[in-house]
Amino acid sequence: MMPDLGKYTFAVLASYGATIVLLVALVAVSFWQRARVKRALAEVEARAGKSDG
Amino acid sequence: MIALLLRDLRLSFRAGGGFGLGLAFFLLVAVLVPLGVGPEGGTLAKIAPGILWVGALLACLLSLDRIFALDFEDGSLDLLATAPLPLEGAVAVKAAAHWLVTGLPLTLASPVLGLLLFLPERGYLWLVVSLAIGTPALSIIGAFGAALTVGLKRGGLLLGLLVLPLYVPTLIFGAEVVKRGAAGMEIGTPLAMLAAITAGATALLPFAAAAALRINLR
Amino acid sequence: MIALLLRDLRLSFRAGGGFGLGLAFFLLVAVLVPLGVGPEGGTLAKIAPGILWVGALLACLLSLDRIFALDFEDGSLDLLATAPLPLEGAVAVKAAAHWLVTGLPLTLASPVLGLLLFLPERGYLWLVVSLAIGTPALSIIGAFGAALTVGLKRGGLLLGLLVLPLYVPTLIFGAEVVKRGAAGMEIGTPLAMLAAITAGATALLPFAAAAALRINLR
Amino acid sequence: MELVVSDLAVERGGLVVLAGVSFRLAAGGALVLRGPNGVGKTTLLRTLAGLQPAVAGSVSVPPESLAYASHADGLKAVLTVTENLAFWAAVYGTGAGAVAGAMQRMNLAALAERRAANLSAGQKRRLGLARLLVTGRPIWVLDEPTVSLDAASVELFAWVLRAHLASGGAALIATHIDLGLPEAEVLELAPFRADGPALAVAGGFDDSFDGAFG
Amino acid sequence: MELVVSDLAVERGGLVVLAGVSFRLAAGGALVLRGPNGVGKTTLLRTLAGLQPAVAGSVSVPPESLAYASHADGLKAVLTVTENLAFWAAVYGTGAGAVAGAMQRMNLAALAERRAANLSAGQKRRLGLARLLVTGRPIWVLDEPTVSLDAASVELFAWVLRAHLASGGAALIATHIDLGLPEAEVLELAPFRADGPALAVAGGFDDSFDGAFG
Amino acid sequence: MSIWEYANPKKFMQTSAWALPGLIVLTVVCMAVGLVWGFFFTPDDYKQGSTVKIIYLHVPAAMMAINAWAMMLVTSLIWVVRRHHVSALAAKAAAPIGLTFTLIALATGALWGQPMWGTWWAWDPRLTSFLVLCLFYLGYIALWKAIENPDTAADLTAVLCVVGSVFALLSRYAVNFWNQGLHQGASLSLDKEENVSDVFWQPLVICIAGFVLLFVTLVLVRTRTEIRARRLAALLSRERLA
Ligand code: HEM
Ligand SMILES: Nc1ncnc2c1ncn2[C@@H]1O[C@H](COP(=O)(O)OP(=O)(O)OP(=O)(O)O)[C@@H](O)[C@H]1O
Ligand SMILES: Nc1ncnc2c1ncn2[C@@H]1O[C@H](COP(=O)(O)OP(=O)(O)OP(=O)(O)O)[C@@H](O)[C@H]1O
Ligand SMILES: [Mg+2]
Ligand SMILES: [Mg+2]
Repeated sequence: MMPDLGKYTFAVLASYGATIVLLVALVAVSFWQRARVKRALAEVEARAGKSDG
Repeated sequence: MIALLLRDLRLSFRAGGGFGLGLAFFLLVAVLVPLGVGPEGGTLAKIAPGILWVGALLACLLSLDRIFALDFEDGSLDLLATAPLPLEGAVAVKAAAHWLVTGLPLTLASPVLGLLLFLPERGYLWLVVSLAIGTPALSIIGAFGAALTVGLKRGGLLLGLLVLPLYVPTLIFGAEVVKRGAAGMEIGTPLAMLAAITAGATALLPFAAAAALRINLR
Repeated sequence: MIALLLRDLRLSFRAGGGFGLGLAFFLLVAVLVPLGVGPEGGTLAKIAPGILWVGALLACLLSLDRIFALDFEDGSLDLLATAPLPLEGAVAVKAAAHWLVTGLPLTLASPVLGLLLFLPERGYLWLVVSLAIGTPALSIIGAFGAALTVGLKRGGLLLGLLVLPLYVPTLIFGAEVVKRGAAGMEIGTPLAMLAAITAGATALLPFAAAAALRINLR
Repeated sequence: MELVVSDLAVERGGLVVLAGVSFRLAAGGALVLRGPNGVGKTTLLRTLAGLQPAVAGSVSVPPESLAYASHADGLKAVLTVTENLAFWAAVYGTGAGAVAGAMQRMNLAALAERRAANLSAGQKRRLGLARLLVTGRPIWVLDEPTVSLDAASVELFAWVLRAHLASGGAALIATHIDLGLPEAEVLELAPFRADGPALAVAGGFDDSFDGAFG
Repeated sequence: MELVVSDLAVERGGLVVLAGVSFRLAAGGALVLRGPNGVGKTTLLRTLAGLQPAVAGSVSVPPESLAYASHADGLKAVLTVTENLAFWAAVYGTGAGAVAGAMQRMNLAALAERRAANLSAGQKRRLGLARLLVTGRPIWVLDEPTVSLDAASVELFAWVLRAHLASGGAALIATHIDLGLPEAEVLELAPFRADGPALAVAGGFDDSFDGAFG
Repeated sequence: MSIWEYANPKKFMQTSAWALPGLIVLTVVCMAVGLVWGFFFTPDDYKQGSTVKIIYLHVPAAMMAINAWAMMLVTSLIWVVRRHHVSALAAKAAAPIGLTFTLIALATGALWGQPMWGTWWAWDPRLTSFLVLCLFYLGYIALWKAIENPDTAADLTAVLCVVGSVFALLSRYAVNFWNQGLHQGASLSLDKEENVSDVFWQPLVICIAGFVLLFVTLVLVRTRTEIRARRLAALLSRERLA
């Protein structure tokens, strides 16, 4: 399954590892922020809606 | 005391980034020097310990005048001086806050910058160690300089002029540790001296700085 | 306009030394680097052009935040913006005042510092020429950065982060001129580029800086 | 030479604080703006001075006729009283005669060579007001001009102001203190306060997608 | 708990500005310092607060009993109202209850989460005064506390001050404005003004070689 | 119908909500296929050995790092000229993505350099200018963070972006004065003859597409978050007033 990377195993694996860590972190942060803001907004909109009507 | 520490930390986070910026400046020095000096690896490796220490020093310096100047301008320093808090303690705490937002992140990031300057491999450990031991001295000495110049607008350059000579011993011993470390030589003596400077400065300078502050507030 | 220039010059003389301090800082960098790097003449000669230019740049940077910050804090910037004076002109004049108290004395003093760093003889002329042509760009670019960060307390480090990347081309061309000059090579192209940057920055950046100021005052 | 403000709305921190403000200030007139702390007096004056854009409405004022004095005096601590004034005189092109006259009128002659840093709070304020005189501008826009002034100085200021009005000037003054100017009109700002959700920056981005979230 | 000042002389910029000032402020009392601009009120208060040494005379005050409020409010623009107060409460060891109480009493509750930078001049001042409440100190030393306050806020402040006096506190206040505190004593400082060259800092460096030049 | 309609936040929210699910699926598929193909099913290069596999990360990341800045420049200009809030927020949303791509390009480049050139880092023109780009991203993000008023921040960062772009180009030109550098020249050109062989090329193209899609998707998601955050701030301050 795992391809034989020869003497460059570290370089290749580290590259893929670093990339994936960074990308996952970016995606996670983006979606976490999205969820947080969405939730807070929903709360406030609900409050505003109640006080208006 | 803890309240003051927390306040100072919070202030530096709120106003333009705290951690990030001291670091960014250090990074910039490490980037600019090769840009100016040129790309040859051999030369860079030779000057790396010195440049990294000079960079750390300048990064500290650039944020020094904020230790007291902002508090002085908006009147909080007057209020702090009349508060039930020994001014010596306040100075020490403010220096500590300064170290936490400049010296510490700088120490942690230094290996990456060592990379940019082709620091020899054996040097990394000693770079980190020397910065960890030496940067507190930079903050406390800087706090003293900041206390001396607090009344003056545009004190920035004057502060630099006053403080940099005081930084010389720290710089020399710090850079020496890294240089010897990188060359695989014995590092005991400079390291001991560095530690002694930090210990001495931390023990004595808060008093001098508090005295200077009192005079400046008068 | 002339009144503004005179005022700014007078302010920097009164408040902590003007000329003297930019220079002193430059001097300190030139002294600290050999202390950090070690005393070998060969290495120092090689890095001299780069270090001198980096030193000039940092000396500029350290005094940048004063270009507008003080005026902002005490309310004179509001008053200047409502005065019958194009803000673009005010920016240009303030940058010029900054150059007169930092860039110019630094240029004049640079040969002495070249000596400290063992700059090869042929390099002195080009060191002075490149600084004379390049430092105005540093002041005007710096004024732009200062205008961006004027509203922010503790803007010092942020300013550094914003401005230093903008300084990169000036630094590279400037140091290149000195390096080539010292090596007896042809210096036409980098010198022309340096001049072009200064000319371009002087022509365009005051507008960007004035726009940034207006936004910050809003 | 007339300042006409019609249906003006001004904003601070992304929120409209005052709306529907209209008034007219003619040569020789003085208008005192009153209102509780935080109602938006400073914001209104800054908008008139052109430091920030209006949200709605219009301000019509002859070009180069306004002189604005804010909460802060804009003094340079290291310059002397004379130097501070001379700078503004040069900027406004009014010359050295104006400086001497202004110092005389604001009772600053004795302090002429004193650095601004060494003035007391009230003396600083007097110097800030003297700056208005050297601008030579007809319409003064003043934000709490008499803060820290003692009774004698307030009177002096009222007297200077009257002379300015008599010579065809006009003044718009935000203040909490009685200035001793019975002839001035008073505009109470509290009724123009724009609160309630309906008025968050009108037509601004923040409102342009009401309902976008279902 | 008494502040006793006897025969005090204070200097500013190397010159004695006031001399022979004596008064006594007991618990429950308020003393208003009056005097024209530049007479030396700020200098006197700073001396009492221990920020500068007296030239002559003595100040006797119980330790840790003074709270000083200067012209400047000492607010941190980037901290919120609550954070600003909480910091001083922590420094004076009075705790979070004091913060809430002070905000309530100075009518700041609605602004609790606002950054100090976004307050109007009068709101800032109210916050500066709220700081006094969180110090828990009995003797207040106030330099023009009501600058920029509107009428309602001045009244609020007078009311808070009265409560403070009633609870055994004391207050020393320099002001040009009527505070609406008829029960306060008034000390006019003008008679203590020390002018004339004879009074250049007595015993100071400048005097120690009088006559050295024949 | 003009393209500016999408500058209306309502329209933007609707359209992006409609497009996002498909985009997310497409992105995941493209990235997965490209990376798996690149990592598991390509041969080693005769010269570079297995390190060629790094190309599938390095090249797309480097390309997108530059393109992200270009996109920020365009949206900043739109904000300055036409004052469409969505475009300002899109620029803000794109910056951290661009920064991440820059970091990926730097990291993979460094890891690739160690076996190929015998050093993690060289002051090669292309590498250097990338480092400068990284600094621009940091400064841009720091400026957004430092300013409280969102419109002020949008204006100032837009000015910075425009001026910064000019200087970034200048530095790119300036560093060429040192030497030609160690770094590869362009190897992807439309001229088929000059291209690396198909075995490397095909997965690379898919990876590039994946990175482009990832960028677009993330920009949309983050812009939506920014719009909501603006709305949230407006509602909160209204509540405070009322
Ligand atoms: C930290 C180090 C490095 C950085 C910052 C860097 C940066 C870049 C950049 C900016 C590009 C251009 C992408 C584009 O727009 O086409 C690129 C492409 C490329 N890099 Fe690197 N690189 C680094 C190290 C390396 C190393 C060590 C190698 C291999 C030995 C390498 C091989 C390549 C190749 C083959 C391309 C594609 C060239 C093309 O098609 O244009 N890079 N890199
Ligand atoms: N960022 C912000 N968000 C919300 N409100 C703000 C912001 N900044 C300022 N404000 C509010 O705007 C209002 C107007 O302030 P302004 O300084 O114009 O008041 P003012 O009438 O001059 O008051 P004063 O008499 O105290 O000087 C104040 O209520 C202030 O709290
Ligand atoms: N360096 C100096 N040299 C000479 N006189 C000075 C110097 N610094 C300050 N003074 C003077 O000292 C006096 C006392 O100032 P102080 O600030 O105490 O006055 P104040 O009573 O608080 O006035 P205000 O009501 O205006 O606040 C002022 O007349 C001031 O001009
Ligand atoms: Mg106001
Ligand atoms: Mg006073």
